[in-house]
Amino acid sequence: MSEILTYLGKDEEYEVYELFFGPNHPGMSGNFSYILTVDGHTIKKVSPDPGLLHRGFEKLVERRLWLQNIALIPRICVPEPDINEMVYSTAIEKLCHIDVPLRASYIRTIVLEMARLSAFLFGFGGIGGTTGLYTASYWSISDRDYLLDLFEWLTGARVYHMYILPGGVRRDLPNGWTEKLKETIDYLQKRLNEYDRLIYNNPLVIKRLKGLGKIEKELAIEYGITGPNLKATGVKYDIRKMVPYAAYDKIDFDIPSQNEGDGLARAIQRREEFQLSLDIIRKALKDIPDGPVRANMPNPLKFKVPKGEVYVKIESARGEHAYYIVSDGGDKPYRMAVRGGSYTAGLILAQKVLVGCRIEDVALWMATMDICPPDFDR
Amino acid sequence: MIIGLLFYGIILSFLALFVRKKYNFLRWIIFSFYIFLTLFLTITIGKDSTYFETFNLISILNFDLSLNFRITPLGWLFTLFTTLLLFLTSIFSIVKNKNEDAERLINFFWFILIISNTGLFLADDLFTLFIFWELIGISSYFVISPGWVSSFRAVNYYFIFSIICSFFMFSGIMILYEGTGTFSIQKNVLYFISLFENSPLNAIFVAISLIIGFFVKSALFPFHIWPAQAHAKAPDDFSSVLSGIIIKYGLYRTILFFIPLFLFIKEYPVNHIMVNNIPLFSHILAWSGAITSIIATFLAIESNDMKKLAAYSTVANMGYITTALFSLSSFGIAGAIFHTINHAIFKTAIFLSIAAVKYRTHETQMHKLGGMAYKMPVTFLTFLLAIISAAGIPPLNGYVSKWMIYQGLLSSKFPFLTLAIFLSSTGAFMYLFRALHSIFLGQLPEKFDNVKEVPFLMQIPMYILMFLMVSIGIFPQFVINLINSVLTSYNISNINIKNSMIFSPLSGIDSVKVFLAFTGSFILAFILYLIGKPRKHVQPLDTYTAGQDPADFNLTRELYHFAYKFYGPFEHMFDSFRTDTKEFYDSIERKINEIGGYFRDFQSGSIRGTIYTFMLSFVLIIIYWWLL
Amino acid sequence: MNQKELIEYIKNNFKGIENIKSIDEKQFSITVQKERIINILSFLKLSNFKELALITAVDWIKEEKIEVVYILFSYEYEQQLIVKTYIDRQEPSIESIKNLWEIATMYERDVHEFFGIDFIGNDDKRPLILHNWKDIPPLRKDFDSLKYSNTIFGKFKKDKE
Amino acid sequence: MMNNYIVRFLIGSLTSIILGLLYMGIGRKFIARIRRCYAGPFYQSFIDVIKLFSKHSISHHWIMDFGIMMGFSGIIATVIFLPIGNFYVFPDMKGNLIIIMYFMTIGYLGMAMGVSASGNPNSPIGIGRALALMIGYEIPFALAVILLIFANGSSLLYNIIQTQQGSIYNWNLLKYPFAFIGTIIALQGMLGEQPFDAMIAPAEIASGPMVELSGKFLGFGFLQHASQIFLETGIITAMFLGGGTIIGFFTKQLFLYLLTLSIASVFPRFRFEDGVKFFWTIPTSFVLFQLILFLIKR
Amino acid sequence: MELYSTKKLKDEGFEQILNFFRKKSLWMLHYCTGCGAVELPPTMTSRWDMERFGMGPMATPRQADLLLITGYLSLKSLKRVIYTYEQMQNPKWVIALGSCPINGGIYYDSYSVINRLALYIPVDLSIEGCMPRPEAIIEGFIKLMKQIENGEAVGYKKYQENYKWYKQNQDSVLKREFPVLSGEEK
Repeated sequence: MSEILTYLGKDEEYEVYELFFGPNHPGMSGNFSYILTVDGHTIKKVSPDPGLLHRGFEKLVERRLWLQNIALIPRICVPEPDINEMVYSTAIEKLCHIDVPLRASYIRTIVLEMARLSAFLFGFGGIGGTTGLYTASYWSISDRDYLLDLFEWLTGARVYHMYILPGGVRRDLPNGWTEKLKETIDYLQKRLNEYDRLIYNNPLVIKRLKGLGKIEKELAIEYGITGPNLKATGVKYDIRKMVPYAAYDKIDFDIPSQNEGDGLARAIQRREEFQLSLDIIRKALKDIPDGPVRANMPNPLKFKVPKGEVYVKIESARGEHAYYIVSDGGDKPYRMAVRGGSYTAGLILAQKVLVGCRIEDVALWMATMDICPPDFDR
Repeated sequence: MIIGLLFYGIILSFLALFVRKKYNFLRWIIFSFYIFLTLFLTITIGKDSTYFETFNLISILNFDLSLNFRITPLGWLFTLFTTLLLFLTSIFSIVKNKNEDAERLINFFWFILIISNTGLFLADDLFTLFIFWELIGISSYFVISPGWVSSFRAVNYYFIFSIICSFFMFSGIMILYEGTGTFSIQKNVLYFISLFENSPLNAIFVAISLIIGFFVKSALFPFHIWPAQAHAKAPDDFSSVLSGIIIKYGLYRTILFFIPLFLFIKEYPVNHIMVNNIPLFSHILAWSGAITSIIATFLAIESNDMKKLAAYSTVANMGYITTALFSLSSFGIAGAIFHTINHAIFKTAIFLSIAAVKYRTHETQMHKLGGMAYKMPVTFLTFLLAIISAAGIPPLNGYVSKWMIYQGLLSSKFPFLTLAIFLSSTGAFMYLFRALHSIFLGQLPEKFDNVKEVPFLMQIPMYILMFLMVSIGIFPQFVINLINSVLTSYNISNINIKNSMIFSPLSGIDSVKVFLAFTGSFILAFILYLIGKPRKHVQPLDTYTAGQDPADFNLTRELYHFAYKFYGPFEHMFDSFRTDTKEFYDSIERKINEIGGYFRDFQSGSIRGTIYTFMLSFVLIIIYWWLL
Repeated sequence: MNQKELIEYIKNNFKGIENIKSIDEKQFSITVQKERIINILSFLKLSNFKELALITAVDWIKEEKIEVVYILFSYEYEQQLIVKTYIDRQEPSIESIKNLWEIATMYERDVHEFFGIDFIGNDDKRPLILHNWKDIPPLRKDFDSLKYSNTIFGKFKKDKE
Repeated sequence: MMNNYIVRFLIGSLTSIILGLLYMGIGRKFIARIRRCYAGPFYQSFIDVIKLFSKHSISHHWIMDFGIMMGFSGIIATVIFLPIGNFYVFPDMKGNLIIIMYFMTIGYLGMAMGVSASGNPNSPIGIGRALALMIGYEIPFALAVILLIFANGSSLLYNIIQTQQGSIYNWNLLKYPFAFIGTIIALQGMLGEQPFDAMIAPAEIASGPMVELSGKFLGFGFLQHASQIFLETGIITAMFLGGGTIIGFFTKQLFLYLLTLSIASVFPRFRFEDGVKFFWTIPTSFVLFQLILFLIKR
Repeated sequence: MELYSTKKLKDEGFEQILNFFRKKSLWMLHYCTGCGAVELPPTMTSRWDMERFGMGPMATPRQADLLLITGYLSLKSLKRVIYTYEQMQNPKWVIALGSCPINGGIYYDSYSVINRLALYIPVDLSIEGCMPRPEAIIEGFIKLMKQIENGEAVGYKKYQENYKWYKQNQDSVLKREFPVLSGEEK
């Protein structure tokens, strides 16, 4: 239907021209492409060309053991890899009915929120980079490194952590790590004021973002938009609150939401969620109990998952990140389907919302929607 | 000699009527020859001669009706450049119209127009002026509308405006005649000046009736719409005449009447309202020029039809000229006259190159063109030099006159007029570049792969125009000396010029040095170019497509050319203003159609109907005169 | 409505459900006949299952069946619903639901590419992700990824430098 | 006589290029400090230019070569009319402001023509934006120029500088502060820095006009930008900061450039029509206010 | 099949002097081909500050000297990468980040990811690791700079020299006309 919506008449063909937006375009986040049919400065038609990051995860996981896959799946989503481990582990735990120790749940919560923070910081940088406010991206990306350092300390890797395993987490928190995390959280809290001054209170940023790619509540639900983008339209829905996982049901927090559904609302929503993540980490650090960090698990090589299927979703920085996992009782997953947070936004909603926008809005729209191509390329 | 020339011309034009359609080009060769003869004679007579000629038409009692011709510096200057440009256009037309199935009658009218041109500028009395003025009006009417319907509506605009113009002009002349009893321009101008002292009400009526013709002919606000309609629909080679020459007639007449008047008032400002040391009326006129230039600039930025764009550009230039002229400083007046000449040259160049493109592609919508420069380099160069000149960029001719206009405006302290000219001048750069890009650069559509450069005979005028633009830009002294003699004849202080160095009250420029600075820089650039590693030529579609292979997406060159709505969002800034203006003009158009409707009832044939309308109005004017 | 009531409600109001099963307290699955798929989905959409989260498929090679899975979600009941149907593996085809959810166009195109399922009514069968694919759809169970990779990318084992 | 001019010409053009590149390098270091990093050495821009000229390049048509050379020579030819400290290439035309304003456009025209001939739609989009912004910043700038010409009775920068000599209180900056503010904002647009960098906006149109420039053509673009920095800061230095001798002049230019960069580093970019609107409202009213004040006082 | 030429292709003479400037001003193409790109922003921005070495991201291949293959390359990307590489101007260099362009890495058995990049375009330097840390990336850059200074980074010359060989390899994966597994072998 979107094809019909953006159908171009024969007589218009002289008036339009095509513009390739990506893959090697500075405004494109990741390896992805929109082919824009433009009339003057206004976009008439958007055709996405995904698949440039396709690795065939859904096939590859079928060839590996249940636990081997832990090494593979973080690579599905690069800016925020922990969510994959979490979804996968949760799915296995649900299928096998494994109970995760409470301390492990809390650690998972902290790690996930840290990953969210780093994804949001990337998002700040995205708004900076696409609007020409490069200072913001320089700052936010270097601030993100404080979090990556903590990850490195905790897991041994900066980006792909492979830390959350079925049954718990790989290791306990090292000595002194918690204090350092608290310091970092306080530092980020302090920096948030600077970001407010630089980005969210900047009249020009507001001017650019206001009314950008406005999405109505109904349209968002119809198109399967989730996460901060949905909350920015006024639907107060958060998986962490409504279908809790990890230790979110034990932590008390409120979901922020906006009403406008435009670029500004989405940006502010992300800023609010940044604050929320800081708060959640603080609370989690306060409440974290002692105890084991991993349930007893069988030998990974002989580990089998009972027959069944489950759809597990968690709240990522881009929305609902979910796996549909089917097990035939064997030692390998029988089928795993990935539903990335920005699948619908990047591939389908873009065709509708970007029509009528301007060329300069595409990159900014992608930044405010936080579109991550690996999500839908898999 | 002038009368002989005119007679000879009339004979030739009748002869040309009998040339068979197959030998269409022969007709144009005759024209070119005739114009060349005029040019030759103009040059031989020389600007300083006190040449006078008279030809008695009728003489009843003591009422002499004769055609009088006199060479004045201004008239001579105008004759010179208009004839030169007509000559170039006619050479261009030889090939262009070879296969045109234009009516013989139209060629006849065109010829009449060419003859009248000389007559108009050399006329010594108001009667002669009016006769040739009307001849030009009627003949250009027939040339613009060579019988097909599409151009008919456009031409109606032009013609209705012409009628209004003639009506007022005639009544003005008659009032003056009543006072002086003679048609002599000099005497009438003096009378006109004294009329301002004696009976200001009458004088203002005369002034308005004379100036309205100027407003209409020179397309000043609020009459700035007709050129876009008429130019866009006129034959391509005639557009250049319309834009380069015909639009200047009003200006010529205005200089004739109003400059002496305003200079007089400026000198003896007793009993007159003065603003900034110039008469209020002059100030208003200067402002109307500024407003015209701004509005026309924005209209040009919006237009997508290349002929319309160039036509609006003409209007904008008329705006500058008016503003400069009525700033009444010597630099202003000299700049205005100089810019008139320059504008005629570069606008002819622009229209000829547009005509060349249209000759090969039959397309005037700019977004459907593109990449013509790769196929038509000479046309492209002409257009490029013309737009450099039009945008007033050194070192071509446009900048000298624009610089003089600025000196004039700034030295007589008109901040906002200067600003208006700055604004429209930058705007000129915007729309001219847009035309350059959309027509000549960017991607060449596949359907124009077989387009060739125009025939050599058509290139000749382009070469000459290029030469003129460059040489006037480097050595403006030759033209400025001619203008100085015009200034002398109006008792205005001359432009201080020493070789190529022009001194103004504010500063001075040496155009040779400006040219040398540019040449030197270009040589520097060229040396750097040679130092750098060699460049490789690549195919047009081998461009940055963000990594995508264009072949995968069936990308055609046509689909990779950005030309439509070039300044879209910028144009949208003026949306509310535009709708208001459009409504205003639509209502005027409805009114005109309504009035036209009455006359259509009066006579069924529409072209003839308008002519009868004209005659009727003529009678009405005479009655009006008697009543007065 | 909690899950139990919801299951009851669906059972009572829609005939032809083969199997309905709770997975956990927020999630349950329905299996229907292939022919009934549009009916059940439109019924569910009207019963507030407004979000179509995913369309995917599972290749049950032993049973010679392909399972098409529609994952829905309701913001009202906060329930995830997995709607399943089985189609023939040799000539897999099913009615398209692009008129129910516009986004299904892209999901169906995706599933068509990876499983070779023909969605009747969805004419957009242009390749979306894969480049110049000539083999059997890659997510079929009988497609051997390693062999494929070795054949095409591992041809030049020897280092030529 | 002729030799004399050639030497003067070379001094003028090379100074502008070298100093422009130097300012660029210093500017990059400066902006890096705002972004909490170091950036390369101050002579980085020189290395970049030499490297660019040592690279192979492509061209779609000879018009592209010609246009880009014309663009570069346009800017150099403009610099020739600028006072460099108290040095004038043409002693009889000491910085004619109107010539400078018009000569600048040939640089833009050449560049615009060259990149349009490359046939990439991104380039004309960028050029279109640049030209639209140009009509925006020309208004406040032209008003400031008109104001200064009225105040000095001359359109020569030389005379404008002369009246500012003596003490700092004679500077037009203090005499006409509002005009200075408006002009500084216009300078932001003239240099194409944020918030008015819509013409190159990499994230939107992949660096716009520069999209097809490679090797030496990009080198020309670099040199053109360098001279443009020198030229435009130079004009404003002469107009408002009292010109000065060589060292003073260059310091003031650098100060202006760094001021521009520090504004640029905390603002995102306007859409170009918003930029035009902004230029026509805020800076224009600043300068207009000053002009009216001046006219009333007179 | 055309043989791979191993002619000596070192830069000499005047080029050596120019290489000094080239190495100090490496402009990389802003193209994130894979997941390794996530470590590039830290490398570029304040913490590791790549600009110290005169490096910076560039918008289009025409302007860039350095093509970074940041990790695995899917077939679809490979086509774009080759197109981009051919649009870049000499001298140009390619750095492959991560293990995947060397032998497929973790995606060795994927039907979509190529295993060995050096078969399709000449790689001047590979930085191993999954993914390489910013320090490793910078180390790699410095190594490339040394190679350039010594005139050894001549991948682009190899490409010209062995264009047919490369083209054949590229075509064998990109332009196949038969199914790979059941189809006829070429």
